[in-house]
Amino acid sequence: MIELKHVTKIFKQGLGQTQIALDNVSFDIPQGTIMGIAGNSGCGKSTLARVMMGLIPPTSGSVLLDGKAVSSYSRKERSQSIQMIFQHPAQSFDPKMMFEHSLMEALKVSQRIDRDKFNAAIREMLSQVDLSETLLHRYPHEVSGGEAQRMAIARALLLKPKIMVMDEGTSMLDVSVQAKLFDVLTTAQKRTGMTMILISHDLEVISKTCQTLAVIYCGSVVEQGTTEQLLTRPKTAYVKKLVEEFAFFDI
Amino acid sequence: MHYDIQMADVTIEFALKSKRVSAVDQVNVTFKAGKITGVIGETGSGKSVLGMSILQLLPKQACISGTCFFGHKDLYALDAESMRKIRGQEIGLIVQNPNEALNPVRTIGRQLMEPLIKHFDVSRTEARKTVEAHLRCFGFEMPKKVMQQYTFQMSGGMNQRLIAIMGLICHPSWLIADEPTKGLDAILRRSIYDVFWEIRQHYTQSMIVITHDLFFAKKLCEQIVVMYQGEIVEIGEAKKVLTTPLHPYTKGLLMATPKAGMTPIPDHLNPSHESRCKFYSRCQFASAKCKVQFVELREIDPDTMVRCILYD
Amino acid sequence: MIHYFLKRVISLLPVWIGITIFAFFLGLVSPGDPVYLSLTRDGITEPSEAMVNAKRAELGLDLPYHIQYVNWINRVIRGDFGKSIYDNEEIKAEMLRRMPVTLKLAFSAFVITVVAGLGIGAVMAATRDTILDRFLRQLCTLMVSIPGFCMAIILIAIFSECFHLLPTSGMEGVKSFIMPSLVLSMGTIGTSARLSRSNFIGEISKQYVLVASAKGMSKSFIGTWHIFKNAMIPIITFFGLYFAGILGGSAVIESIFALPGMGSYVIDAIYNRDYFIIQAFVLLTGTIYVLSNLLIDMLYFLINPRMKQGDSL
Amino acid sequence: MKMKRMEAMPFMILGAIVLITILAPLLAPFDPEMIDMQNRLSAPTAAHILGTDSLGRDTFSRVLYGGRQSILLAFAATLISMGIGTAVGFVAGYYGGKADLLITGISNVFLGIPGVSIMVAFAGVLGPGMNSLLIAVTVNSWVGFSRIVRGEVMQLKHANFIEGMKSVGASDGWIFIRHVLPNLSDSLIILFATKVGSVVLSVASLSYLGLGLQPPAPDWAIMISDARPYFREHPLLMAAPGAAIITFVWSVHAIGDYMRDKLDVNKGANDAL
Repeated sequence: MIELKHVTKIFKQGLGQTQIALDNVSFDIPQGTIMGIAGNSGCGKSTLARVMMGLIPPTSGSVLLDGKAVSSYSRKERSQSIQMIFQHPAQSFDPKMMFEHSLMEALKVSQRIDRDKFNAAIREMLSQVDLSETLLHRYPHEVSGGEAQRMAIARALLLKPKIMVMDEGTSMLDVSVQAKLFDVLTTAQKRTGMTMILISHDLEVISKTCQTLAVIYCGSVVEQGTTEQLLTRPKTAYVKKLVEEFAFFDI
Repeated sequence: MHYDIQMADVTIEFALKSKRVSAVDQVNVTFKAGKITGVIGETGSGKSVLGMSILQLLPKQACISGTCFFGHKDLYALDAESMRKIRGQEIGLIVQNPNEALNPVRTIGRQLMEPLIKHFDVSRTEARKTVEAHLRCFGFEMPKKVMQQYTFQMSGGMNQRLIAIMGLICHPSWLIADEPTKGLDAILRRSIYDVFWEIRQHYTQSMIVITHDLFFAKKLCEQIVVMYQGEIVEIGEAKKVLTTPLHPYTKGLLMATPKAGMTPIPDHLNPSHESRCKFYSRCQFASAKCKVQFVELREIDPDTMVRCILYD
Repeated sequence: MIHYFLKRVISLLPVWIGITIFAFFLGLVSPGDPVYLSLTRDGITEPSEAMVNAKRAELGLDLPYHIQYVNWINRVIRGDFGKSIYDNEEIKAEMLRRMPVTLKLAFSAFVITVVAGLGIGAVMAATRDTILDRFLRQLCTLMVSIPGFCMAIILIAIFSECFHLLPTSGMEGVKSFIMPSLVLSMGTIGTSARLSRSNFIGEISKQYVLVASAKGMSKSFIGTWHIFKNAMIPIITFFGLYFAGILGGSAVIESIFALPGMGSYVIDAIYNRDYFIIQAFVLLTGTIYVLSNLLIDMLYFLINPRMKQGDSL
Repeated sequence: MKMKRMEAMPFMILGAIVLITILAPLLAPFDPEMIDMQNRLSAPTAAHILGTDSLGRDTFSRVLYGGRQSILLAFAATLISMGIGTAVGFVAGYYGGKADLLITGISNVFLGIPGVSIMVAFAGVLGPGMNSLLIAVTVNSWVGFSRIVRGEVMQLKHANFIEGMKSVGASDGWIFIRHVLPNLSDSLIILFATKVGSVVLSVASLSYLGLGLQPPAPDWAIMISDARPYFREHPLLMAAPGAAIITFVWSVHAIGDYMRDKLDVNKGANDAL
C-alpha cells in the first residue's frame, strides 16, 4: 500500500526563482491494484514518480510505504519494495556493461537471492519477459527499444518489488512493441500481485490498462477516480477537454 | 497543374562501416496529386527514408537505385543545383520536432524570408509583406513582433505553425510531412491536425504524411500506404484500410492499438527461415506456400493493392 | 545588457582577488629576506638587531599578513610595484614601457589563432572524412606537438638566415612581430581547429540545417548564415582559455626573439632572483587575463540572442 | 579492439620511446655525461652514430637519456593532478550546491593565472629544477581535470541508469567506483594524453631558457639550447633531440585524438585544456 499525503515539491532555480513541480498531491493506492497517472508534458509526472521512489525528498507532505515513510527506509529496503521503469529504455542501463553483467549486479546489490541461484533466476526471468538469452551478451545500444525496456522490466522483477512505477515507459515505443510490453507486464502483475503505477500522457493506454486514474495539471491532482468514471463522466473542464482530444481521433 | 510522384523499383541502402543495411526494398508506388497519402509503418519500416529520398535529403552514405518521377523529371537523377530549385519551391517539407526545426540564433522573420528572396528574387520589403500575410493566415496576431523574435521564445504549438509556414511560403504544389505527431501530447497532436486542415484549405491538397500514428492518419489522409521492413504490404483508401485491413500485418497493427485491446503481434516464431514474405515469421496465416512463392503487390481493385498469398 | 555586465564583473572579481593573493603569496614565499636586501642596498652589510627591526617596521613587514596584504594592494593598485632588487629601477616605469609590446604580441597571436583555427576547422568540417580532412587533422596534431623554440629556430633559419626577409630579433616595427606571433599561436591553432571542426560537424547534423536545405537554400548560404553562427557560440567560451595559453607562452617567445616585452623582463628577473618583478608580472598577466575574459563574455552576450532576452546564463 | 595499422602507430611509438628511456643505461653506447674534448663536435662516426656535442659527449646516448626527466615529470605531475582534479570535480559535480560554487570559484582563480606564469613564478621563487616544476605543473593542470569531471558527473547524475542503480539499492560509493569512474575513463584518458604532451612542451620551453631542468643531466631541451650556436655546421646536434621531443609529444597527442575520434562524442570542453 502506498499513500501520498499533501506532497508538495518546490525546486529552487537560483536567484530566488522557484518552480512548483508538485502542489498538495494526495492519494493512496491499495496493494495489487493498477493506477494510472495522466497529464501532459511538463505537469510534474516525472517528479511525482521520483518522489514516490524516494529518489527526491518532498518539500512538504509525506510518502508512506505500508504505513512507514519512504525516507525512513534504507536504500536496500526501498529497492525490495519499489522499482521503476524509465522513459528511455537504452539509457536505463550502464552503456559500458553487457546486460548479463547489469542483471547480475542488480541481484548482487539487492541480495534478494543468494549467489548460486543468480543464473537460474536470470534465465527464468528472461523467458517470462520473452527475451532470448543471446541478448545477455549485448550492450544497451545494440538492441531495439522494446527489447531494452523488457530487459529493464526483467531487472526490476528479479528484485520481487511490491510496487512497480512506470514513468512514460512506452511513449518512445511503437504500437506493437508497446502491446508486447503491456502483455508481459500484466501477466507478471497477475502472477506476483504487485501494485503498478503507470504514468503517461496517453489517455488511451491508461484507460485500457488501469483500474483507477488520477489526472495531473501543473503539479496538482485535477481529478481522481475509477477509469470508467473519469472517461465517461469527467467532472472538471480540463479532463473533459483531454477526453475529447482523444475521442476526436476515434470517429 | 499538379504532377503525381511516381516511384519505380526504389531500393535504398546505407553503406555503414562494416555492412550494407537495406532500408527500402524494391518499392513501386504512385502518390496522386490532389490527395493526402499517409505512409504508415513502425520504426525501421523505411517510411521516413522513402519520404526524404524524394527531396534527396538522405545522408551521404545512402545509395539510391530506381526512379522517382515528379511529372517528367526524375528527382533521383537531378544534379544538386536543379534539385535545390525544386526544394521549397515545388515540394515543401515539414519536419519532425518543431522546437528544434528553426535556427535558434536567427530571427524568425529572416528565416521565413530567405526562400522567397532566394527562389523568387523579390525585394526584402515585399518578402516581409508576404511573410506577414502568411503569419496572419496561421493565427499570429502580431506578425511584426513575431518576426523579430527567436524560436526558443515560441510555444510548441506556435513552432508547429511556423515550420508549416516555412514549408509553404513558396506555395509548393506538393508537401511532405515527416512524423508530425512523434512525441507530442494530446493537445499538441490536435493542434498539428488543425494546422494540416489549414494547409488543406488554403495551400495544397497534394501531401505525403509519414507517421506511425494510425488514427491521426485515418482522420487526415485519403490514401494509406502500409510499409513493413522496407516493403509496401498494402495500399488502399484510408477508411477501408484502417477498418477492414487485408494484410495480416495491418490487421496485427490495428489489434495492437490500445483501443483494440493491445493484443501483441507474436515475436519472430522461427526467425531462422529465409522466406519470400518478410512477415512470414510473425504471421498467423503463414503457410508453406508463403515460404516459396514470391508475392507481388497485387491490385485488388482500382485503388487497393496488397502483397499476400491469401489474395493471389 | 548592463545587468549581465555587472554579473560578469562580480563573478570575475574573486578571480582577480585570488590572483592578487597568489602574487602576494609569491612575495612571502620567496627566499631572501627583503629587509636584509634593502639594508645591503643602503650599504649596511652587518646590520645590528635594532637596525633590522627598525627596517622591518619601516617596510611594514612586522604587521600581520592580512594588513601587509592590504598595504601591498593599495600600493599595487596605484601601479607602485616597488623597486627592482637588481638594478633598483622603478618596476612600474619598466612595466609600462614593456606592456604594449606584450599586448601587441599576444593580441596578434590571438587573432591568428582565431582566424586560422576557425578557417582550418571549417575546411575540415566541410571536407570531413576525406583525405584533406585526415591530413589537416594530422597537421593540427603536429602543430600542437612542436615546441615553440624549435619552430622559432626553424623559422629563423628559413626567413632570416636564408631569405633575409624578417629580422631575427629586436624591435624593428611590424616585421619583427610576424614570426613571434606565428610561433606563439601555433600550438593554440591546432587545438582551436580541432574544436571548431567538432562543433561545426555537431551543427551539421542538427534539424534546422535539414529544414534550411529543404527550403532550397544553397550549401554555402547554410554554411555561412546558419552553421557558422551557431557553432561560434560554444567556441567563444574557449577564447578565454586560448588567450591565457598565449599570454603564458609569450614570456618564452619574447625571450627567444628578444622582444622587450614583460615576458623577457620577468625571465631575466628570475635569473637575478628579482621577486618583485615576478610578483608584478603574475599580477599584470592575471589582470590582463581577467579583463580579456570580461571582453570575451561581452562578445558572447552580443552574439547569443538567448542572453539578450533576459534568459540568465 | 582491432585497429588499423595507421591508428596503432602512435601507441607503438609511445611504447618504444618509453621503453628506450627506461632501458637507456643498457642501450646507450657511452655515458651521456662523459666529456671527451679530443673529438668534440665530431661528425657522425661508427663509434658516435650521431656525432658529439661541444663537450665531446655522445649525442646518441644523450638523446636516449634525454627524455628521462621530462617524461617522468610529465607522467607523475599529470597523474597527481588527475587524482586531485577527479576527486574535486566529482564532489563539485555530484553534490553541487555550495561545494560546487566554492570549487568553481577556486578553479577559476587557478585558470586565471596562465600556466607558464605559474611555472615561471615557482621557478623564480623555489629556484629552477625538478621539484618546482612538479608543483607548478600540478597546480596548473588539476583544474583542467576537475572542470571536465565536474561537467561529466553532472550529466551522469541525471542519467537514468544512475537513478536506476540507486533504486536497485546501490550505495553512492558503489555507484562511483562501478559506474561513474568507468564512464569517465574515456574523457580522462583523452585529457591525460593531451596534458602529458603539453606539460612536456612547457617544461621543454623553460629548460630551453635555463629555467626548467638543470644541466648537466641530459635533457632534450637543454641539448637544443646548447646546440644553438653550432646550428649551421652541426645541424644534427639540434635535429636529433628536436625530433625526439616532437615524436614523443606527437605520439601522445595522436593517442588523445584517436581516443576522441573513437569516442566520437562532441565534448568540446576537453579539447582546449
